[in-house]
Amino acid sequence: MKKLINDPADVVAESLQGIAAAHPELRVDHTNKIVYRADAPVQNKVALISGGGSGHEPLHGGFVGPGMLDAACAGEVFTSPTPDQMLAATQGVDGGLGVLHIVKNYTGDVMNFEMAAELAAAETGVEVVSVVTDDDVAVQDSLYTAGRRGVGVTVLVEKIAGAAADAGRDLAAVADVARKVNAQGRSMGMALTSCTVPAAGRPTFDLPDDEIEIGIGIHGEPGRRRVQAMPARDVARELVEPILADHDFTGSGGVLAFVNGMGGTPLLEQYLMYNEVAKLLDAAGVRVVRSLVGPYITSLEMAGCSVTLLAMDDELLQLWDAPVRTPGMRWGV
Amino acid sequence: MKKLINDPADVVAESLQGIAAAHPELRVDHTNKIVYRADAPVQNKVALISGGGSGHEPLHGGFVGPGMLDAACAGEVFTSPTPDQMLAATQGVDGGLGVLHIVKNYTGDVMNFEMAAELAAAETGVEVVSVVTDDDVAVQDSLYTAGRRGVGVTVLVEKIAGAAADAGRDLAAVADVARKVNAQGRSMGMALTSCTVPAAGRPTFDLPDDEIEIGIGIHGEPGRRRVQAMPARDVARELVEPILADHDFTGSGGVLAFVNGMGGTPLLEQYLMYNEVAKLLDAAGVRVVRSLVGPYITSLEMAGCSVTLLAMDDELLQLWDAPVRTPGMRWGV
Amino acid sequence: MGVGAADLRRWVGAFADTVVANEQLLTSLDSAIGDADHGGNMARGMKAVVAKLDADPPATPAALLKQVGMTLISTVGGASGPLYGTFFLRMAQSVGDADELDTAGVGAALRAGVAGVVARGKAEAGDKTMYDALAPAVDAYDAALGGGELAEALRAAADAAATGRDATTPLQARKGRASYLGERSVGHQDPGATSATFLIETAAATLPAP
Amino acid sequence: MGVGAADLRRWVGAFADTVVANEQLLTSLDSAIGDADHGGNMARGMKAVVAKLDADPPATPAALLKQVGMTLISTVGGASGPLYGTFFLRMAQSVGDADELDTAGVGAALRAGVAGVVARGKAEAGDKTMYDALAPAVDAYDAALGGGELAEALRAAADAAATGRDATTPLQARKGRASYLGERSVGHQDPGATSATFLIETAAATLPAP
Ligand SMILES: Nc1ncnc2c1ncn2[C@@H]1O[C@H](COP(=O)(O)OP(=O)(O)O)[C@@H](O)[C@H]1O
Ligand SMILES: Nc1ncnc2c1ncn2[C@@H]1O[C@H](COP(=O)(O)OP(=O)(O)O)[C@@H](O)[C@H]1O
Ligand SMILES: [Mg+2]
Ligand SMILES: [Mg+2]
Ligand SMILES: [Mg+2]
Ligand SMILES: [Mg+2]
Repeated sequence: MKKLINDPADVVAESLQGIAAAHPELRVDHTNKIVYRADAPVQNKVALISGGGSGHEPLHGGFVGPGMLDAACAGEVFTSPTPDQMLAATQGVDGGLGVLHIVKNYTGDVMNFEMAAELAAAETGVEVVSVVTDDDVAVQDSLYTAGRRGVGVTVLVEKIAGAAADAGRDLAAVADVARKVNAQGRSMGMALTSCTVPAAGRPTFDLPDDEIEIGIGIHGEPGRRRVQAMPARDVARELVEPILADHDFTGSGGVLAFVNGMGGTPLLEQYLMYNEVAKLLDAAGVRVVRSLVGPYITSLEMAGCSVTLLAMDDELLQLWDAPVRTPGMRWGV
Repeated sequence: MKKLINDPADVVAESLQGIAAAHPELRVDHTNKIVYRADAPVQNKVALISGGGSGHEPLHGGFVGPGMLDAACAGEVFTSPTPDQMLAATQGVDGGLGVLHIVKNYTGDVMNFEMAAELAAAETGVEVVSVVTDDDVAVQDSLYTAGRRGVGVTVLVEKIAGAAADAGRDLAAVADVARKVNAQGRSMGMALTSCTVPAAGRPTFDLPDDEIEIGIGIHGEPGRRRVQAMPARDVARELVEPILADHDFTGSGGVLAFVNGMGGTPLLEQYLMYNEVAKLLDAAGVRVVRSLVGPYITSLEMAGCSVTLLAMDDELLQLWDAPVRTPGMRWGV
Repeated sequence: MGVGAADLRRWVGAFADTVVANEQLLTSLDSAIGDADHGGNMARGMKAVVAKLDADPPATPAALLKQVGMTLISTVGGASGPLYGTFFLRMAQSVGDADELDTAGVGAALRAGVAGVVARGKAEAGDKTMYDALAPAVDAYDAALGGGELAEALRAAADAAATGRDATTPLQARKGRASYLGERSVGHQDPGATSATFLIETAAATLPAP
Repeated sequence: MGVGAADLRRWVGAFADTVVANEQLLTSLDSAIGDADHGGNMARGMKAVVAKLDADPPATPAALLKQVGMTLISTVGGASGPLYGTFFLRMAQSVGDADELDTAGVGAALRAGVAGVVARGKAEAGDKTMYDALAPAVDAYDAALGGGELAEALRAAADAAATGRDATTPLQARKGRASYLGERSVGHQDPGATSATFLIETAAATLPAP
């Protein structure tokens, strides 16, 4: 394992020190590993927090700022943060109108955020509503499983719900739009290579030089299927078809098409993939009204990509286009 | 070699198709492989073009837009574009006040841009001034060599000269500020892994699991020295010390500190590196007034990073902070 | 002579040592069907637990078990943090203000702990989780209790946990991260069932008066 | 019987074939001390040249050489595009409107081409570039010219190019991308000197009347 780190145990703490040093517009609580916007708590605005294991950067710390998150809790690499962190963040961002917890659907994240919400209810007066993202069509959904993973749509939920909060909506309404984005969004990912968790010291899985994993998540977990390497146009089909089979995206509002790099794939290839995805959507009668291409929710240095589609309407378009000012996503300000 | 591509020969063309599909605010000339801002030529503004081999994305195509480049020419992977492309771009962006060519100092880039400028002078009425960036302290500079490579500072030149053009300065003045940025900027890079040129099909160099390359450029070329892998704090020293030895950055204007990911290194590690760099600068009495962390000038999927310092003053600060609206760098609009 | 705070401290210490010694094993099991962090998670948590107990040694079983649970919840994260944390918190509730636990009391506390795991994680038998080691362990404990001996009951529990752990290998996961793998989760031993077996095995090795 | 457009066409075709057949070799030489694209660059350019010449066959030596030079300039990029492009453009200028070149004419054209490479690239002997193959080649050509035979002169030129190419191996590069490597460029054969040797070798094989 070769990485730009010192001791594997210090990776998250030292990276947060770098964020603090590079971003005067953010404030970092190093004890609790929380990235706040510097002016938190913002009064009279619903506050949004998220958090999860580290290694997905810019998600979530890079999405803290006006128009998006008020704070993000950083766990160890690929390990959900703890309830203490989430509780501290909840108290630190509440501006009187309550706090939305944006939780990716992983057992650990869900349980830790649940405990944080219980503690918030028991120990503070802060109103908390949680929204769980579960957009990964690679995973079979059933009452008897852990359900689908939260992946790419989380980025879109954070942006759009952040805009709704900025627009003055109340906590229930902000949660509603977050749930709507999750309900109308679907994702599917693939990997060319594994990533290496610093503390583990070697790749999570071994992938021969002529094979790829289809249906991966964002934690270096193996995918649903291992198949022969294939051209980008076939990879695009492997990702887009299950998404289109799972949800109708031909509505008149069109879609936001999001091609996400997993961390180790060059932007050159991400745009090439976007080209393939756009062609498939066109052929399927899906109209693209907004697009996003880049490494927004990553899995350390994993090579690969994911595709997320979100069915849009006027409300979502307006919230998507609203100003946002974070290290990882910025426009309009 | 596993990549998200179809035929290696089509990588650049297909990636440009993706850029065109994803960015309505850009216009792509697919024949000449040129990315233009959609409203080019902008009248009564000095125009800026750059270009170079592909594989460094977002540089240069991702830096086309208001406040930065008017157009970018894409060569094959790691291969300078041709004079035809540069001439077409020059004519396509000229708004009557002439065109600045921003050229990274590589024999190929310099010769091709030179020929383009000769053609522009011979065949068109467009006034062209070229500025060559050569900020890489890893390379010995001498009259009898090809001189230093242009690396990280190119990003800063494009941003700052773009702002100067937006502010209404004339061609000579825009070229002056571009040269000033280059003169006051220094960079140094390192690699943990090689990249793989798609047409070559295998890594440009082999690096054992316990060795790293110090003093690399952005084309997968081997570095000046191969050394044992070392902690991030020592890597930071290897990069910062030669920069500080080469130029005085202790001036009262402070510096812009730029930690750049080479393409395959997670953002988590880039911020960790930034933390190490910031500590070294602090210890050396160098004051950081602006910072930039992220993959801005990459080398395909190479893991590694580079550090660029730019000595700032009020003029450069103001131009740096001016609005910019490109896919790869955006603020203020 | 029942089980007091010092005995529980010995147990927790032994569990911490075992987890730390087996960090690589747990992580590599988690690499196969998860995200390669279970060893790190448990080692980080149990080191913190030991440090906390050393810094501020609780006097009663309940205080000690609560301290362990709280520390795990606030230092582990992931799925195992809340699950193991809840396990110890529910044990703490179960023992009340007793200074010593008799064999039945230990059994009740373990059963309460396992109920906490279920309350938190909703796992059922055969889901391929730590529950598949823990549930047979408490059943075997209770079944062996007729004999009256703590050592015997814990030995039966540890054996049952190990058997339950081994039985996770052919299962297809329905809970936790391994469930994302669908059929590909078959053929791998569950990491949480493995650490849970260490938990019961170290109890068997340390709780009976030495 | 001098060298006409058809002979030059044969030369360019043979050079294209050799470059395409040796694309991997040129790229792997460029991997060691450059950026792994010299094979791709030359193959792309020479394929475009052949396609162009086939689509629109020039009638005169000058037209043909100019066509080759222009196509290389507009399709290769990198360092080799302008350098090889200029080489052929300067050859075209040198031959003027002659329909056939005699042995001296060929020599003058080659020398003009090499002068173009120097004008564009400023390389000097020993810089470890294509110039280190080309310069000895034209010198050897002129020296052999006393004999009067084109075949003989070109054979001498090709041998000198190969010797010059081989002599680049121990050199430390002072021009082009390899110069960034400093001492680490020592011990590797220059890719451009290698392709330039193909250029002269294919001339020797094709230009003398068959
Ligand atoms: N719902 C659940 N109920 C009981 N145990 C579970 C549940 N989900 C996961 N686990 C256990 O947690 C273990 C994984 O823990 P760990 O790797 O530390 O957390 P994470 O899955 O968040 O990375 C699994 O091997 C499994 O035994
Ligand atoms: N200034 C120069 N003069 C002559 N030849 C040069 C010069 N610079 C580079 N070359 C030649 O170009 C070759 C590399 O060509 P190529 O790989 O196609 O371009 P690039 O270096 O831009 O990637 C080198 O091996 C060398 O022979
Ligand atoms: Mg985890
Ligand atoms: Mg090149
Ligand atoms: Mg895990
Ligand atoms: Mg090259």
